Amino acid sequence: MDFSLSDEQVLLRDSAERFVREEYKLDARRRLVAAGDPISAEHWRQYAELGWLALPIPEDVGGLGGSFVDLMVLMVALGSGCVLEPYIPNLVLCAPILDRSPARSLLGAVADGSLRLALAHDEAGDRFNLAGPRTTQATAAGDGFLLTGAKTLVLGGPSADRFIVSATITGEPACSLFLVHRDQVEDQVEQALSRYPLIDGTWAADLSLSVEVSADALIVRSDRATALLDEAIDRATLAYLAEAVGSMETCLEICSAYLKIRKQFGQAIGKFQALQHILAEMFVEAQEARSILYQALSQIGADASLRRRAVSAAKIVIGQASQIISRQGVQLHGGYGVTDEYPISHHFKRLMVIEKLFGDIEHHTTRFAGTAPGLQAPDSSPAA
Amino acid sequence: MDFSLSDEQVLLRDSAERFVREEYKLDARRRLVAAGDPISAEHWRQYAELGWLALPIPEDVGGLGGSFVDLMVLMVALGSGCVLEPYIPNLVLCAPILDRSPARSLLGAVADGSLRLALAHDEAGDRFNLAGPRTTQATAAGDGFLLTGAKTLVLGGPSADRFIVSATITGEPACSLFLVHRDQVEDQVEQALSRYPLIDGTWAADLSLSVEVSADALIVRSDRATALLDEAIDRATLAYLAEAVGSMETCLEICSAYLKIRKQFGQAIGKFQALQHILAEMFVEAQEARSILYQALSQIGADASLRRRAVSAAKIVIGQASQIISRQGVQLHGGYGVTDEYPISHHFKRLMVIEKLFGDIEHHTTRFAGTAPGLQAPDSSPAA
Amino acid sequence: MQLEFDAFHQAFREEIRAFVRENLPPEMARRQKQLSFPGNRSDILEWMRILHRRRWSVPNWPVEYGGTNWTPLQHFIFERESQEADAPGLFRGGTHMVGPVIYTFGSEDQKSKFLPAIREGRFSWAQGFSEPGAGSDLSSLRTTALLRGDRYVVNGQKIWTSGAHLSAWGYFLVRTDTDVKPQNGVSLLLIDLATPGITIRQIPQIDGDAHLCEVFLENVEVPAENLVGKEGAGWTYGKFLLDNERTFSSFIYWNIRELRKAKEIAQRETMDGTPLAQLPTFRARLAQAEARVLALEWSVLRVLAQEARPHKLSVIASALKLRGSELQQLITELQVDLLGARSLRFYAPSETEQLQSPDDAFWPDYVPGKTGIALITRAASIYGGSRQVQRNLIAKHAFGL
Amino acid sequence: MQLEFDAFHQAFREEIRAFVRENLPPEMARRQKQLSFPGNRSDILEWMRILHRRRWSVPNWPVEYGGTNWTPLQHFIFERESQEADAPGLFRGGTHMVGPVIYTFGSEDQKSKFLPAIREGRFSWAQGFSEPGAGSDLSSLRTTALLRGDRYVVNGQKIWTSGAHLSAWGYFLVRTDTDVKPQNGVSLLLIDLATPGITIRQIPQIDGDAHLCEVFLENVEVPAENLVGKEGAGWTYGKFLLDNERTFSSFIYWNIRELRKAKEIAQRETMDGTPLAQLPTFRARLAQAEARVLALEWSVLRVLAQEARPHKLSVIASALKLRGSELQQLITELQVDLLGARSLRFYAPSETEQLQSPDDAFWPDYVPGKTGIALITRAASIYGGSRQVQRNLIAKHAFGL
Repeated sequence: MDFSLSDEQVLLRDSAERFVREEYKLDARRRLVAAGDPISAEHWRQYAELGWLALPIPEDVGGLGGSFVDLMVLMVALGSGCVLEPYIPNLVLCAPILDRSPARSLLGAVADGSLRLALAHDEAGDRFNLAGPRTTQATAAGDGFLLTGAKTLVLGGPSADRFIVSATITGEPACSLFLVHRDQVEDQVEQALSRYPLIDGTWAADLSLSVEVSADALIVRSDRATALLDEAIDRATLAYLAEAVGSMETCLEICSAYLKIRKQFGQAIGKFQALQHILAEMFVEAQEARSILYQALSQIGADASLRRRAVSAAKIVIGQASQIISRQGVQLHGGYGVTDEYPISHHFKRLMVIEKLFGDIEHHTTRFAGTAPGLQAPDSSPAA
Repeated sequence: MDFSLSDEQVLLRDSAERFVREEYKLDARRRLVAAGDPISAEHWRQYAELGWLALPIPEDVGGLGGSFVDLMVLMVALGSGCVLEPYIPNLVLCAPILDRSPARSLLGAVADGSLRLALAHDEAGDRFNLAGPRTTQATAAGDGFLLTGAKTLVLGGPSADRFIVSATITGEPACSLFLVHRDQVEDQVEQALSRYPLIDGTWAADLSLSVEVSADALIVRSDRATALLDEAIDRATLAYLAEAVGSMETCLEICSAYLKIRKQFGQAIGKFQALQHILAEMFVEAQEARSILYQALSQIGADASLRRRAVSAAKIVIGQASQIISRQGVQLHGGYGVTDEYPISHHFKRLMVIEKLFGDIEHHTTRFAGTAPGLQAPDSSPAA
Repeated sequence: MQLEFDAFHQAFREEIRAFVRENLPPEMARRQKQLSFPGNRSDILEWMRILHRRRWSVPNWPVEYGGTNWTPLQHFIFERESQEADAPGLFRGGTHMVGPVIYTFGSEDQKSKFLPAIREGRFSWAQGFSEPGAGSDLSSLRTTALLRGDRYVVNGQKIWTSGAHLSAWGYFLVRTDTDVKPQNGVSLLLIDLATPGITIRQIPQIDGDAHLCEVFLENVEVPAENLVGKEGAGWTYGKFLLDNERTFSSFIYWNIRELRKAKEIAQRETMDGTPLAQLPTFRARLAQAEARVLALEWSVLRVLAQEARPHKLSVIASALKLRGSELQQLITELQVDLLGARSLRFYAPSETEQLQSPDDAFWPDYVPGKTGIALITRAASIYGGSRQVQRNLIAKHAFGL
Repeated sequence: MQLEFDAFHQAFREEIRAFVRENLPPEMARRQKQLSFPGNRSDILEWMRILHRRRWSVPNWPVEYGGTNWTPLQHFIFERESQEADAPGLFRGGTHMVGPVIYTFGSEDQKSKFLPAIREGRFSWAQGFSEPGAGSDLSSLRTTALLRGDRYVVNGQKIWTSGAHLSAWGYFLVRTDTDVKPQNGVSLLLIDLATPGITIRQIPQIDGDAHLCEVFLENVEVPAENLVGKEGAGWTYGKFLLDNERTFSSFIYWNIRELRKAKEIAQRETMDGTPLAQLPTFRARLAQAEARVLALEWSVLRVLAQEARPHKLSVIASALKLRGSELQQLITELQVDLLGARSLRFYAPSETEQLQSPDDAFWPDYVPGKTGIALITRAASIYGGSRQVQRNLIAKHAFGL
């Protein structure tokens, strides 16, 4: 086993850390959020220039063919800045689906930053059960389909040019995936796209669909769509968890620095043993978070059941670590912790978003238990 | 509302505190446990002399007709000494059942200490579901019944003269209660009574039953037995919880004193803020424990559903407080905490026993949820 | 022992219920339910006016100043029933903080000038105690007020002054004598916030709101008659004011109400068609929260009924604050967890207040407001003596450590 | 990055599995499973003899002294597979504590006298470090050893000397020079526990066992050749010895094995006929424990694979100790909770070891032993640097606080 980074990975990490230093100082981040723009075009251009948009895309369609470990290195570094760009919705959630579809030639445009994607999959009543049947319908219409339904929490939706929409073709047991132009969506219904910020300053949208699309909009048929979605969502989940690890490690630095600077009762508050012990516990949590991330990375290419188990374990451990670190991080800051003017509150909200996206601790505990050896239905083997 | 004790209750408390001071110093308690005797006859005699055995028994059969609050006052005080005598199994679990049976005239002998009782109710597979059907059978035999089955965790069983045995009369939907002489049990099967200590030094027994009893051994028929048992067990549970409150408050005193005496790195360890904060949290837990005890006391005479709800709430809060106080209490003592030679380990085990008897936190959480407003099956009223 | 409300208090409870039922405007209750914290100032002022008509707007005051002479349990019942019905609450800065100081220590002029205004809900008060660099350590106050003729000239900076931007007046702890020990030399001044030299900056918060303020005071001239009581006794008045209600910091009424809302969400939100209230894990969390809230309620009752205790009342107050703030956080986290990913949408405070549809497929009326409250509730274990400070106090005063 | 075991290590795992399968006596495994901690001394010595035949009894030693030259991951695999199969483990006092000190710093005589005995599992060693009044504070050692001719005369008292009553020899930290700074003047002595003047008292424990001992030394004469290395360097050797295995305090193998047992109980115990493993609340607790154990396992692997880290290894060791002991407690609490009221019966250690029936209606074989382990595991966050000491160390060495 070897946990060291390759030279290329070190360069990648350094470039991302430099980006965060230069573009994501607290004031800059606050200005970006206040601007109310669902994406910074300038930043997206930099993502493209730095090769990050090409990173996970196959070489034959204009990408760099990076590994998932490469992606993790990037996400940990970007997590330290709580970046706002919809990198994961585009590159981890959508790109791999496109890659295994007739539309994969579009990936070149994704890699150069000229095309942005979003996955429109969540529906009302899902509560994390993203593998359930879709109420959005695809009915035959002319040579193509009429898509009707409503989608919510479309991450990166407000800045997407095209949507990958999941919908059930009449008579089929599972959903299929359709590639739909944003214009098509917006042209056909008033306020078809309703956008809103999330608490961390990133953006999502609800889609109200009543769209006629041509036959070639169908990019993944129901026989493959659910497994493909499942994999894409697991990989996106893990990428977010890598961000969370970067964010948490940064929280430790922020808090440690604050404890040394802030004075009360005539001394640096870092002299108080009770606060030292809180920081020490946060350290343990952060260490365990990175460890379980590696564990999940080791299984991300494995069979679906092993992959699901590994990602759920990471979601549990990192979710619990996030809660402890972000809550105690605010507590260590006293009143300043609940202002927007100190970075800890930004990490707090980013970590809360990651904790809940694609299944919370509760959801993944249930999923993990379902695959844990020794928690299956009873057998007749002797125990203890 | 008024939480003050009457003059009589103050006397009762003082007498119990004196008993604990005189009879339950740590060394004395350790000697009692080491002696391996399921009861101290001398102590039981004192219980009788002090009027404690008469306390909850009605006046017309030789008791003092004390209230449940009186009982609570006694139990809190005895809890501070982790007393070993089977007071609750006799006086709170069994006496009230006898009181509502044709055998209530025996209560005089209970009150004067000459007769001891134990409830033989638990069976294999119960896991706290004490209202479930009994596998112990009562079949007609001659003028009476033949009782066959096996009972476990009969509290105070090794020192009991008679057992109240629950058993299902053939063809009846619920269990009935039989009063059985110890001799009858022991005469009919080899090793019918298997006795063992619990971790806190109190005693229990398993019974292997194959006993013929006369018709008048049937003291409570199935139409009343389950409700009567349910009430007796709730009241016994609450009496144990009162003991737990006394024990926890004593833990605070023990720990506070230890933190002042024990020195490390050149100063009393009570100077360390981290340890101060642990003790402060224990204080909060102990306060909440006593509060929920009062809450349950206010409902102990109420309808079954209110009573059950109140007792379960107390079991949850006091159970969680017990865990925190006993675990942190040991932690504050360092290595000495896990020896038998410091009182904290005795409280630790007593609190653990109380936490698990008659349903653990998990069990009572389920029971409490079943009665909580707003957790019932969905209705159509508008929410939030 | 008497462990139940007597007939008098039971009748009183019915009286309060009937009053609230008949007088609380439904729209006001709806807004308050959505906001959780008394966010809408005009609702609070209006509700105080309604209460004032019944002479209940300052129930904690002596009868001579328009109060009620209620027993502690009557206050308990009034607060509990009001919050149960989603009434907006009182402007406690006036009714529970500065008001009692004024009628206890203030001059007759101050009484006649300020008490009616508080009683009738004419405006709200801001509290100028904390300063930057002195969060939990009030003895290091640096804002000065130097007497120049018949006016104090005030210079300095206050922070965490909640609602200063919407308040007409503030009560400020200031240093009037810099030559004595830090805890002496502090006085309590009433300051008209419209006085020249005062600048108020709203601090942007984690929840997107900005009601916590910084107040900058630059050569602010305050008439000497606005000094409360004696110069140098401000520390005493400040403690009197903060100590005035030992049980408030338990947030018991708030916790009861927010737990009810959590259960309502659990009935509305489903997983695979089953209400979350029926899922064992959420049921267990809700039930355990309820048991703990019940314990806290009885802890409050013990204080109100003046149970004889071996510990100082301040120690009990610290314990109530610790558990109360812990439960505030636990319950709002539970609300957010019940909402799942829906909790992630940001709602500005102004959006939260708007009427939402109970039937919206994605964003029904119980969604907006919850996450913002959960975020700002992180402060519950910080303000008014942080969790760490409360633990220090218990260790010191309960155990002599 | 290479996040999987390579072919070499996978093959090694098979080799270990096969060896254990073929050589571990079933009765020994059964006893060990019931005991959880290596309680049966003759089983450990016998197992060491079995391992010695394969040259695996001191795998961590250099080949020249009978060790193996394994990679860190091979050690990991060896430990994990051995515990997975309920093998009794090694006498670590000899193999991992004093052994490495002797072959690194000891004389040739000491090496030839002691190393073979350790390697062949001839007896166990006791550790005489802690003293009453110096729990987490080793610098205040007061046991003295004064050189008189060719013998040290030792006087003092040690505490928490696990298994002293069953051990033939002990390694003791003693003060050989009282005139220098406390951390100097300390030496490491090997002492035959049969020497006159030694009294051993077993301390009765919370679990009914008594393997923790007090050792009283009164004019105990120890040959000067039993001094390890140099006089006054005992502190260095002591730290060397305790630092020898950074990952051991995670108890990772133990945690994995005990969690497996918890799951087995959850399959056997039922509620209303349903195995507890199928109840959502227990499932969730078991699953979350498993996820955390998995994280800890990877934390250990990161150390073994020598990942470059910004922090000192001692800081990582503290973190492993904290989480490892927390999980020991969490998992044993879970076992006890699964057993319900059955956990309350007291089993003396001697009863625990006896064969129990798997089919006993009340007391099947998985009951005895569990509660005793849960009780004594409260010490996991105390010995070897308490939870509080570990947190102090992290604050200091990771953050400079």
